[in-house]
Amino acid sequence: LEEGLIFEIGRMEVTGVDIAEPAPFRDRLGTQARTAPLDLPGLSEPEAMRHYVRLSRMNYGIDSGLFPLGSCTMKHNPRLNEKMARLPGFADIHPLQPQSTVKGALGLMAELSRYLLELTGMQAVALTPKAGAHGELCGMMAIKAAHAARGDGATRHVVLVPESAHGTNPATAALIGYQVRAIPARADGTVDPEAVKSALGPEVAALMLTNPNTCGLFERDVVAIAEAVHDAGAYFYSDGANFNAILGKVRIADLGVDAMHINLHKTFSTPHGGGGPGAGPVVLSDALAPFAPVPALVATADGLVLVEDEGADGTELALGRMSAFHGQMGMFVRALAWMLSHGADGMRQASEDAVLSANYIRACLMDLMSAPFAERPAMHEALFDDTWLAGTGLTTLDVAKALIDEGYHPMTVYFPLVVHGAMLIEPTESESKASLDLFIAALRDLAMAAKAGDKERFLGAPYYAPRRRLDETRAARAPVLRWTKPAPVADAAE
Amino acid sequence: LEEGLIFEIGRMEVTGVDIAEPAPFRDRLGTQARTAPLDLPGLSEPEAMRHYVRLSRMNYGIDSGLFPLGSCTMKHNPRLNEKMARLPGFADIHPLQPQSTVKGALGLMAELSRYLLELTGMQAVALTPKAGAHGELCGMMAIKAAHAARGDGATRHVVLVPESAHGTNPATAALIGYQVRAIPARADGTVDPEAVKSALGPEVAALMLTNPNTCGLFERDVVAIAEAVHDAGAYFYSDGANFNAILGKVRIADLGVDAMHINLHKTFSTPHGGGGPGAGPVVLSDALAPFAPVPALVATADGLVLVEDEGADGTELALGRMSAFHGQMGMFVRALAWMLSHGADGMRQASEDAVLSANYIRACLMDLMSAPFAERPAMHEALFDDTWLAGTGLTTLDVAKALIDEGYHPMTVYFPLVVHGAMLIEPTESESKASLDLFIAALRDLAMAAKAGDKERFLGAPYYAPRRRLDETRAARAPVLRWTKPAPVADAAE
Amino acid sequence: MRYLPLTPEDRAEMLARIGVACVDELFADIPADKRETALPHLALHKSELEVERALARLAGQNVPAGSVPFFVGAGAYRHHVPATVDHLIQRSEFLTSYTPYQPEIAQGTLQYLFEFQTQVAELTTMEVANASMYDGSTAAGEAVLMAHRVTKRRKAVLAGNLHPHYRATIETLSRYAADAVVALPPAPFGEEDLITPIDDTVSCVVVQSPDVFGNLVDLKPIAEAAHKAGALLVAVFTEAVALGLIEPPGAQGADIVVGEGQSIGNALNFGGPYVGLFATRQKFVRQMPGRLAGETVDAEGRRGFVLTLSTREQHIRREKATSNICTNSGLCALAFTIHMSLLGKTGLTRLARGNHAAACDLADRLAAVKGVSVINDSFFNEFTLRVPGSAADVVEKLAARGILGGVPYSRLAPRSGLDDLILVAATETTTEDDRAAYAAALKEVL
Amino acid sequence: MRYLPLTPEDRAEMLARIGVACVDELFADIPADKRETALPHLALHKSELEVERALARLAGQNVPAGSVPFFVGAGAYRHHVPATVDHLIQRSEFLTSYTPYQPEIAQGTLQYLFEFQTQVAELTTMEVANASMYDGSTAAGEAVLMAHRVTKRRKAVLAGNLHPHYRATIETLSRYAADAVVALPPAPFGEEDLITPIDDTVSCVVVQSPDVFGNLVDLKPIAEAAHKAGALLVAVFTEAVALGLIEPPGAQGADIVVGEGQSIGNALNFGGPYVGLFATRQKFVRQMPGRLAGETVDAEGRRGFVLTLSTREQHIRREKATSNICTNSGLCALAFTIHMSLLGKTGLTRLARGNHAAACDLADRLAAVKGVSVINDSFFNEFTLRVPGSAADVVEKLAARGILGGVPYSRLAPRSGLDDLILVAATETTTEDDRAAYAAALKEVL
Repeated sequence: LEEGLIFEIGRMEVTGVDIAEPAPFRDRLGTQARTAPLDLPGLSEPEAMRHYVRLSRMNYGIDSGLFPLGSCTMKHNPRLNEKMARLPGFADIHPLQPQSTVKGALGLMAELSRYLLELTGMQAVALTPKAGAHGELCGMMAIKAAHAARGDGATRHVVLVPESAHGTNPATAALIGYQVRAIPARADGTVDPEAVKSALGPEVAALMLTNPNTCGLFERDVVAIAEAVHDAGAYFYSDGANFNAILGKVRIADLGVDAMHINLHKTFSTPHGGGGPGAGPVVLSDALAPFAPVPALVATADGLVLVEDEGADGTELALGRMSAFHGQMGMFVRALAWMLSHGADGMRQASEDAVLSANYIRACLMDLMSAPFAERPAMHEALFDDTWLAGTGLTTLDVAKALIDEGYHPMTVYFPLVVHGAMLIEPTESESKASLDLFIAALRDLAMAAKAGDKERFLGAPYYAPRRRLDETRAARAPVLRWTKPAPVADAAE
Repeated sequence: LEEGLIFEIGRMEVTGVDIAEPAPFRDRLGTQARTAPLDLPGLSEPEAMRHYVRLSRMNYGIDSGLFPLGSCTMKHNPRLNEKMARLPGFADIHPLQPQSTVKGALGLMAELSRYLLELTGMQAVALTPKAGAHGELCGMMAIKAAHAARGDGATRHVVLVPESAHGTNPATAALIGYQVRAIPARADGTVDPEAVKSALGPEVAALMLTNPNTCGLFERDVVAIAEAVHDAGAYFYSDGANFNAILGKVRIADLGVDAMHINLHKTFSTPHGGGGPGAGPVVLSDALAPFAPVPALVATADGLVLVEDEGADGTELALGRMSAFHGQMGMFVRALAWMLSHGADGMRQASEDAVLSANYIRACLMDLMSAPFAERPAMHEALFDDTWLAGTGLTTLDVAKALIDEGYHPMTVYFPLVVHGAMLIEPTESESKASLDLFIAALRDLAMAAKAGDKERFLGAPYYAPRRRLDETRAARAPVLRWTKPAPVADAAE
Repeated sequence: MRYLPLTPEDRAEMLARIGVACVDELFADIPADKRETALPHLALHKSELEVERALARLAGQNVPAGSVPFFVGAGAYRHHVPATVDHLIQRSEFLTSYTPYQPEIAQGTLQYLFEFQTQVAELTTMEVANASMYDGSTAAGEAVLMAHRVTKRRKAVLAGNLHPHYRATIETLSRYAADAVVALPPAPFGEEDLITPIDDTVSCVVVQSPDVFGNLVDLKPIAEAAHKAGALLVAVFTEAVALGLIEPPGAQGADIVVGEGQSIGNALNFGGPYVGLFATRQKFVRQMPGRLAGETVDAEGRRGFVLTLSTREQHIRREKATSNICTNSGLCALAFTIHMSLLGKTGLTRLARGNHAAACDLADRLAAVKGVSVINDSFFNEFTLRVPGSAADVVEKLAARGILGGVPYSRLAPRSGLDDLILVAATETTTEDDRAAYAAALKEVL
Repeated sequence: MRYLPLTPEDRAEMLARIGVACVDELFADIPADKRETALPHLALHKSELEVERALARLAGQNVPAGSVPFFVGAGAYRHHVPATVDHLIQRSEFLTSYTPYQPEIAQGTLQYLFEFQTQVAELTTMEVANASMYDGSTAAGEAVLMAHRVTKRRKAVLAGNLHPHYRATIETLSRYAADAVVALPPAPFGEEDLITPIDDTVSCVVVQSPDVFGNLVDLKPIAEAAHKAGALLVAVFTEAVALGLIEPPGAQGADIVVGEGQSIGNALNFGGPYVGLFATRQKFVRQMPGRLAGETVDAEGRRGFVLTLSTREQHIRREKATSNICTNSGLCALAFTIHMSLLGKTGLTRLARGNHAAACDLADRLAAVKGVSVINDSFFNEFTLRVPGSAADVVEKLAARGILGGVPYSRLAPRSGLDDLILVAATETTTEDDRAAYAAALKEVL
């Protein structure tokens, strides 16, 4: 299973696209005609087809098998959604066509917004953010804008973030100048309202909290926490990464949330695509709604209008613009197709099945593997630590790599940071019981092998993948980030 | 790489399709409501996706690598053609809609016909045959009808077929009651006009000849053969399986052909699809044109009309109907897309490249492997026999299976029957020189290993495929042609 | 040319290696006076965009079924096919693979064919099925030939209510094979007597249910009569979805069951490609035409699948083969089996019930139009409408109003004298609005 | 529900294994008074057919670019994308895979990202590129932040002819990060003075070429001035195809190059998803945002690829990361790299020339309309038309005539006072007929 790079197999004079040379004409390039070399080899169409098909076969996807990646929610990607996103009425329209020619697109955005607001109970939604972290940025900007409008923007420079948070939370806060103050977890894996209270003060702008949290638990004191945050004059930002557990089970507005981003590519199954694209709409409370960015969708007597100008009526407080154009339309179509397909009943059922499956996995493995915080029901993820590996000489990473040889993608490892050697398993609602049982059997077999001292099975793993373990240190020490033409080989006679 | 059968992983109560139950209504099934059991398990959509993706990964296709299957012409399948065939204006029209609502479909059939007639120089084309063998049947029926119309149908009951012919040729002739008389090949691998002449007689209805023939050679005496056939009052049927070698290089009408089927799935790249669907339009000479089957496309003053009725004006001599409806429209679209894309220049170039590549392979291998008939240029296939394996204890089949381990689909083996242990290699025009060179290197390496006595590499091959060699005898001795519920396992206590 | 990887330099190097000066030397065996140097009436190569434009222009001159109220059946049916099906059949490893003669690297194809065979056998309640034929009509032709082989007789009796295209296909094949055919006249209005023509010279009687007019036929008495005379019952269907709701031929004594599989998993495609289903009893398996996938084990004892009983086939048996079929309908069979796996018993039953409900509703609405009657006592998703005057005219007038209202029987059988009958189908893809629009338009055009 | 494999029986067994009586016990940590029991305003689940109908109805209310003469650009461009591209990105193993954190089973993704990085670096003539950003505008924002990190200064100068959306995106980000921005006024009619604002407090100057009006900008003098002051040149482009024909920013001294990659391999999609390109000099690589694929070897010494330098990233570095970006544009980058591989130098150059030819032809035709002028001295495939009166009105009137004629600059910058300018793009997808129709319609509406 070896496949050369396109720079090795392609050739400068080959192209896989037939384009006629235009008739001679006077160019308008002025002084700017390209003189720099352009070393881009081409592939004929058959060569390109084979190259990418072969590359794809070195990958693992949801369609290959269970993808138990905690906190990342890799669920079934319906092909109906791909088909819908490709309708010319969605895929072949330009963001700057006259709005009179895109009424259906605006209608779709409005319907998506309605679904998101119904599911969260919130007041407004900003559709433009392009991924979860971009949504966090949008939400935190809204909070900063709200403080500024209120006049305490200068003094509130701290954001509280639990230790178990995703890395994007502190990174986002820091990006817009906030100082991050960590909140420790209590023994049961959730946030202690008292810890929040003691961390709050007039310098605190917001709390960022993931709920269900990254230990897979619902923050059962979330209402008290939200009250404390609000009492201290701060806002409550919720990280929506784990929204999949609670669709139709609780409305986050009822928990006191002021802003939450929603990863359409997690909860609503727009495909991860090897790292994106995602989409991160942000729902906002009454308090933050006026600060939503432009463009904003507004219902008028003449129908839906997309207000693109920050200076327009009704957008005086807008936080600004997150990016060019109006957001990830392709993802909106897919997400809405998913929601229409599931309906109110199916979405609740999906969350229930996701939670049920995670608890089932935990119940079936906790005699062999150590599950912290197991006194509480898990939500849609089952968390294990590496206590059970004590004395085996093996690490969480070894278990993950050995799981590859069993035909699975590894679970999320070493996250959350609050437990040692974390293994976070999220089966999602997309697995049959038979599939879960096979996965459980594979992990039980590995656990028994680990305890029986079969170190070789782990330390050399994976044995049956397109590659064995890769040397990451070498990659980082002297980074090779692009192909370069090999130096000519010296003549043998020299 | 194991995947259960749907009957093992599916369940009766599961379905991957949401269909609402209709409101109660009075049924009109009379006495015919189903009472028989219906043991068809269902799969949810995620399960189905995974099942078929996993199955697909046990297959080899053109997109996986070079597919050197002589006589089968496995070339690149452009995805443009798939896209075009799925336009609702082609895929979502019914064969029995009013003809006024399918003018574009008739236009497409007319344009396809025009291309086929230009490429062959023939007078008429019957589009309905559904595959090559079905086209042969159509062509031979036309010949039989012509003889009947001429009054010598009763006496002419023999069809001449060279020994090197495809199995479909004698099978087709026999299907409609002809007796098959074999013509031996001469030493150079082609048919001797003298042999044809001596086999001809008043009882002979037709000669069926593949040209270029299955040894990969152009029948250089074809004109003399055709004359002899015609002189004897018989017709000349040409098997178009190898048409790919001569597109734009010679018009078969100029060679005296009366009928030839064209495998759209070989020459014009409609995908083989694991065994079909194909399409086998038949071009006919002046002499046979009146006997073409219905439906027939006719240009009238009011535009194109599809004459579906054998009794209609102008179809009095029609041979009848080959099948329901009008032929393989999906394949017509793909084939025309291929022809438009290549154009006159590209089609000629494609044939030249196919022939060039086959000769290149032969030139690069004939020092190690034995190539019969190599005094003549090959057409688009390079033929080898097993002389070079003498003394190695290995067979052609062993070489084929060892080639799997090199990452290739085997070549066609043991066909044509006229050389011993035949290996027929057809690279097509879709391979780059680099790809050809790698393939040649792999075969050279195998040839040297065979001669060096490394029998194990061959006899156990394939080692690196989803399955090792399969027991075909067992399959045929007590055929298991469907899944059946396993008998309940006897209780362990018994 | 985007599809041709060789460059002029490559070609020059290859010619040099072969030892010829130019490519035309490789075509030296073509008689010099016959060689062609150009294709003057064909255009030069086109870009993708140009090809798309040319073909889209043609496609745009057709009226797609999905764009109008649509009620055309008569052997091809419009159903909703899940997006998953079309996605999966386009997987490179399915789409671009060959007939699975090399089983070690074709287990994907072989396993789905084995699954397909099982599904077809189960759906028809027969013992075995093959790995597909071209379509229903050619499968019917093959069934008659097979019955001749089994019974060693050469005369087939065809029901009058067999789809006229199927009848013509069988007749054509039989005529050239010099076999006898007794084709009964169509009998839309009452039960047909299929018993009387059966005698001990008859190899088989070919009956369709639902028949071309949509009637459901009780096959049991016909099977009994056939068997008594040593003949076989060949049962035909053109709408596979019907078998989710009606008694399957296998439960009524059929010996060979053939049908069109298009309506599960496959688009209308203006008539092709489709997929022929072919099932029979275990004891006849060596007389079957077409490919068969069978279970076996590999050198390591693992379950695997191969093409088997190939001594029936033309590439082994040549003129002694059971059929000349080679390329068949692999990819369409894949679409069928994927759709069927998604449906399962539960989905298929619901789908069939939804179809039947839609057809019953439509029949009621149309029968309420003055001057019009539904001639059927029973039907599944298609029935026959009797209209005053010319059915062909009515259908054309409906089309002019944007409604594709069915098939005039006279189009299928021009000289039958049955010029006032329209075959009308309603599937789950019709809406209540569509059906109401049909009734309203029908009232207008009469 | 077709997407949910568990049956009621499965659920009961699983609950029993867990040891709870009903699924709601698993939600016990949700405060009882906050639990929701239904979603009363949302419909129940729908079949595929119903979902298709609902979405097709919405899609049908839009005017697709392909259905009319189409000349809209201003940051997103309509090109013909080969069918191969969309087929390949839908391969399950690409579409449904995750960020390649497990390199042993993600070599497909990692290798194409490495190839993508190389292509972007080559196209821009820079040394290194990352594995994609969300889009061009957010990449521009990240570029400014990176320039601040590199220079340890916090003030950016933005050219007046930067796309107003890009400017707004940078301004928003800078405002919340408390960084200074000097945004110059738009200068459509003459050369802009970008030298004077540069002093030793400036971290970078951000210049777009072709600029928002379509003008090609000589970056060399600006780069020189910036470097002299210790600042960086951030070069922006919104039309990647232009780089096939115009001098790349890397050859003119740019330190960071960011651009929109949509126009290669990706559809218009009403604005997203797109793919941001980001390239810089090797020496700045540790200050780059986003993912990087790097070459290494595996335990058996075989070449392989991994994500590397991840200590720049949020999941490792948290609040000290170079950016908060996580999910980016993997699949859009794949579409870009496949299309680019098909094009190669030869195809890209021809494509770019075809675009330029179409735009030159259109400019000539429109400039011939009375009262209209083309303001550009130079351009690639987009130029600016000056019309009498309101550009917005003209564009609306053209739309009413079925021609999507471009973007009024006033829509992008409502208070700029530049209300008579239309940005007009012509790509290879326009035909001569389209361009003639535009000129004719323009004459009519003025």
